[in-house]
Amino acid sequence: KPKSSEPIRVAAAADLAHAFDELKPAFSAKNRSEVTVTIGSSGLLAKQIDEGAPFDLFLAANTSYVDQVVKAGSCDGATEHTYARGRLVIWVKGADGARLSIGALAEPRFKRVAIANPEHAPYGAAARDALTKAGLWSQVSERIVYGENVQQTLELAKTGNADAAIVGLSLALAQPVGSWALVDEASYAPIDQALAVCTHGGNTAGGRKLAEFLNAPEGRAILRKYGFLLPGEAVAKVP
Amino acid sequence: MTSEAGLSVRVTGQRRTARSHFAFDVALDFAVGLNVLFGPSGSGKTTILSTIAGLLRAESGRITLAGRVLFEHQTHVDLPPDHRRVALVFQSLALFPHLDASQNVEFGVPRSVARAERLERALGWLERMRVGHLARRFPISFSGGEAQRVALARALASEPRALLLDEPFSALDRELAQELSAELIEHIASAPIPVVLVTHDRALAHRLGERVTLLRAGKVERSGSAQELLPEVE
Amino acid sequence: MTSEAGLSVRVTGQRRTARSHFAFDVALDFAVGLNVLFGPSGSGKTTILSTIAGLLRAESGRITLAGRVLFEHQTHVDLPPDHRRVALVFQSLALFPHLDASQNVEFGVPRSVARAERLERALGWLERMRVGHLARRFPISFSGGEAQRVALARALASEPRALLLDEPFSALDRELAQELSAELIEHIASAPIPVVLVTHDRALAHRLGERVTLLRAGKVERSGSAQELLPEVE
Amino acid sequence: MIDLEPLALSFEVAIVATAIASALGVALAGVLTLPRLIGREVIDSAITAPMVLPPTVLGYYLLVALGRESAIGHLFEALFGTPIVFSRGGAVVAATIGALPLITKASRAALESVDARLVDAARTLGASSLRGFLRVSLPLARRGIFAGVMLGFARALGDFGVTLMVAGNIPGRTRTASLAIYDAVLAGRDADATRLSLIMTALAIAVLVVAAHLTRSRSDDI
Amino acid sequence: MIDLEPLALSFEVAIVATAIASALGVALAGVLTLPRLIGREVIDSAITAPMVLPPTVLGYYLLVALGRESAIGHLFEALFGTPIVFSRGGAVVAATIGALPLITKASRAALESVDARLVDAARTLGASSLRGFLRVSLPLARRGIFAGVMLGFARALGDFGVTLMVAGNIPGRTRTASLAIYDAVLAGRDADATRLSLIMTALAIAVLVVAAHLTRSRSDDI
Ligand SMILES: Nc1ncnc2c1ncn2[C@@H]1O[C@H](COP(=O)(O)OP(=O)(O)OP(=O)(O)O)[C@@H](O)[C@H]1O
Ligand SMILES: Nc1ncnc2c1ncn2[C@@H]1O[C@H](COP(=O)(O)OP(=O)(O)OP(=O)(O)O)[C@@H](O)[C@H]1O
Ligand SMILES: [Mg+2]
Ligand SMILES: [Mg+2]
Repeated sequence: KPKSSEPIRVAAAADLAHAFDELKPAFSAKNRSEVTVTIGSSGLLAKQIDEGAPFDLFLAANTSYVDQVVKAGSCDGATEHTYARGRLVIWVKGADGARLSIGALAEPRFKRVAIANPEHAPYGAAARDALTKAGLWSQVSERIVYGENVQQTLELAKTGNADAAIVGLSLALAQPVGSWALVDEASYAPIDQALAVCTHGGNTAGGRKLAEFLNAPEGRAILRKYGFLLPGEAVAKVP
Repeated sequence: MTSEAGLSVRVTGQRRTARSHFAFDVALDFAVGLNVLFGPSGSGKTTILSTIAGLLRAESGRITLAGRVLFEHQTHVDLPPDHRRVALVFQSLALFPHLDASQNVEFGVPRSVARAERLERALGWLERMRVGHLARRFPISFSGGEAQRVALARALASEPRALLLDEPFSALDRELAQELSAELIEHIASAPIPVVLVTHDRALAHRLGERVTLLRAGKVERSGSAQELLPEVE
Repeated sequence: MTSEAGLSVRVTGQRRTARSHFAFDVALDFAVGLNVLFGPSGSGKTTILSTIAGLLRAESGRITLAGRVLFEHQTHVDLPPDHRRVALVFQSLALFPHLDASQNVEFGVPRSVARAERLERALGWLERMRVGHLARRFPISFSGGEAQRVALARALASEPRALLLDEPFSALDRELAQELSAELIEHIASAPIPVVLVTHDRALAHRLGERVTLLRAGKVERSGSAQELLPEVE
Repeated sequence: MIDLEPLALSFEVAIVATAIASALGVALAGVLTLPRLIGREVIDSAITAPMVLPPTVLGYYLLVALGRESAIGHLFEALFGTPIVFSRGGAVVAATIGALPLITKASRAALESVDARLVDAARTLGASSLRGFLRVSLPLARRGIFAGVMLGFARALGDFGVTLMVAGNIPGRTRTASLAIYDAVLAGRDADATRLSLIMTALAIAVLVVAAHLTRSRSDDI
Repeated sequence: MIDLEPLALSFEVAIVATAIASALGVALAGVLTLPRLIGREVIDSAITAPMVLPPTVLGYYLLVALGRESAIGHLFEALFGTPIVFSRGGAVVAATIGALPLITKASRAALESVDARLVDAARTLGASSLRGFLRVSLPLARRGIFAGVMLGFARALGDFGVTLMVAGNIPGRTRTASLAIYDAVLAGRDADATRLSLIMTALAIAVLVVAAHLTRSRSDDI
């Protein structure tokens, strides 16, 4: 029973933090409903949704966590779809990042390379894939330090304690400092991010509306601006 | 030979730590009025008072007070201290450091007494022990003799059915000791209960003790009048 | 009239809490040997001993021991207790509960004594105080008189230049008190230091005190021999 | 402008949780000093044990235990009509669990250090063992208990992981200052995070200092 | 098969951290009981204050303070040739910071509860104030101190957020059990997480119980 007074509660993956700064007001301007966002690790959010967390919309950083909550009956399988595809970058604190390739990470000047934990962070798994594909994994793995999510991973490099970080483009774009280079998209499995409308929140209808908004031109434009690839679009140039 | 209202103590027991052991085995009859318990250091005086008060458990025997059984090994009767109505002035005094003198004494006043009256009574007892002026002060600032008197007031205020005093005047000068023992005797006259007084002071024993028991190494050595038992007083 | 080796105390001071106030102003000269400090409960005996030991700070005046200045208000001299070499047997004894009797006494033995010898000495002092058998036991299991004797042993073991005893025999029977005071006198003979003994026991004062000082309300009332000052002993 | 709502919520939750944990912790500590208790150290350690788990994981287990599909969760929802998880109640539970071992262990140590003779004296004066506990042991153990309570309060105020899982990080409802600071970091609003951290720390110090002075002036009298 | 390396590392780090935090905390507590100290409560509260921050955020500030671009980090790297962050040393620092306030506050309360007359007695027997502290105050405060140390140990063992930031999560090097459990939960290896959590909890309880019995049997003698 959706109440119009209830805000639309969104659980969103960490790489969406910055995009939502813009998505929220854009959506609210059109729909006169309030949106509140809880940013977190998709894995933890999925577990909470399974336990009845009152979210109307779940935007994960991959597809499997959404599969999980749908299977558990906490979200509506009919609404599940990919809303964006994340892109991997190598980020360094200095200004010389634009020309970096993944191969460069083998150089000894990269004493510490930060990636998100590949065990559970989608960008981490992609980073490992890319390093493996480049034949560097065994060489570099000694120098890897794991962050729990992309944001923390970036923090390690931003504070100068890691010499490079492999993170999402969305994050790199939001940094006032540093420079980055895209990682070849053929070198890792696509980071498809799925969403689903969930049932334990008080405003399922609002969740649906927001999901639609993300798929509409205005929403897509914002996601694109923050570095995501969109379903049905070819690999585009980086803005 | 104990009167109906007296305190009869027939117990054995021991105190032990990993490194020591002390056994006692006594038969004592304390009649209403003053009874002096006399004995060298370490003979078990404090131990026996604690056993009567229920702070130490005897191993066998029986303790009765005015016909009421406080402890009986055979029938597994062992009243907790708060049900015995036996007040004990500790050798170490054991004043409550977080309560002022009047609160210390009030702690002893029976809960059956109306709240408003409790403080009255506490102050009354402090006055009788010549420490009325300490009412609002905390024990840390009491002199040795002052503390002793507050402890006495607290015990008396609890309206006990038996009163056990472990060297209650040891830190008092002679005049004061005499005044207070007079107060004590007056109190016993009005509320006839057995009072057991542990003391090393022969003069005091003579003055107070019609009945003296001599303890040695956890056993009763003799009992009788002060004249009989402690003749060699100066 | 103080001898070179004596303890001279000319101080004023006060103790106060939010709710009380006690002022003292005394001029005392304790010669080598036994000095008795006598006075009613609350007259300031403990206070003065604490001031001499450096546990309380006087407000004005001067304390010297064997010519050495322990405290002087004018020159801002105020030696900390551990530099005064004044041993104090507390009325409350203050035995260390976490140390056994021998360790308690050993604590007092000067650090200059070789480690191996310290225990020897401690045991020796316990023997002299008739509590050698308590050596390995902890204070919680001592009787009142036993604790008092361990505290005495501890003070004596510290080889003080002055010894302050606050009712050290109050929990002892007469025989024991006599034995121990004899030990004490023997000790003073071998190590000539001033000893200040606070007591309420007139008989003891008579036996021990060539020099008695009578304190009242924080002031010296009189001083002289026991015969002069305390004639009315039984 | 900085959003002060999470701060207010944090203090609200921490105060309630500290109150609950204090009552519970002191009672538990009292039980742990009972003379004939069996398994004393095991019980005590079991109360401390949750501290060794990563808070988010502890929170996850709690979420499952208190969740809407658990027995406790069902009971609670039946009684109060609203689930305990993802609510302020959940945040209070989380903070309480963080504070409890600190208060319990500190209180137990303080209670055990109280001179047994004073409790004995109370008993001979007619006090039941409960009265002896309340009127003698407790006030004499107050320093240690108070130290535990202050630690518990700080811990409750700072709880992150357990709150995150059990209460969720729901803006306006369960977003405590701790979560808001973390959020700011995640969103790259580093200045906000630092500002909120500083305010939080300063406020906590102020509260702790005032509390210490309030409790101390009482005992200075003595 | 479960990987026991993180467990061993956790205990190693926690033991070292507890030792450091105990020495530091007891010393700090001693300073906090000095009679003429100015700003006593402010210092005490400042030591407690880090508890109110979310651990990852506290860890972030520490990472900045100790990091390779900080003065401390430079100094450390110059001295030891290796940065302190992302090392076991970093994990020890993280765990120490978690344990410190617990030990300090519990110790201070216990030290303040020691009967001042006993310290006075020690002084008149020729003990310096330091010797009085070490030989009289400390042993008499042992229950409270020990409670603080045990809390500190549990806290050190369970540290997650600060360790994560300062030590990184490097398998075989700085991946403590706490991190490993968290990883397992997030990776959906719930059975692994539960197993490791149970082992961790059981071991912690065992250590706490044994430690309690060891310290208690000493004082039972008395
Ligand atoms: N907890 C205990 N464990 C072992 N022995 C103890 C314990 N308490 C006391 N004792 C011993 O029991 C004996 C009797 O002690 P008690 O305190 O009853 O003596 P007392 O007659 O009161 O002596 P005093 O006149 O010196 O106070 C003493 O030898 C004492 O050492
Ligand atoms: N800390 C304190 N603050 C205020 N007054 C105090 C303090 N300590 C003691 N007094 C008061 O100072 C006076 C002297 O105390 P002191 O302990 O020196 O007496 P005393 O001569 O040793 O007595 P007693 O023979 O009873 O031990 C007493 O009236 C006491 O109440
Ligand atoms: Mg006795
Ligand atoms: Mg005195």
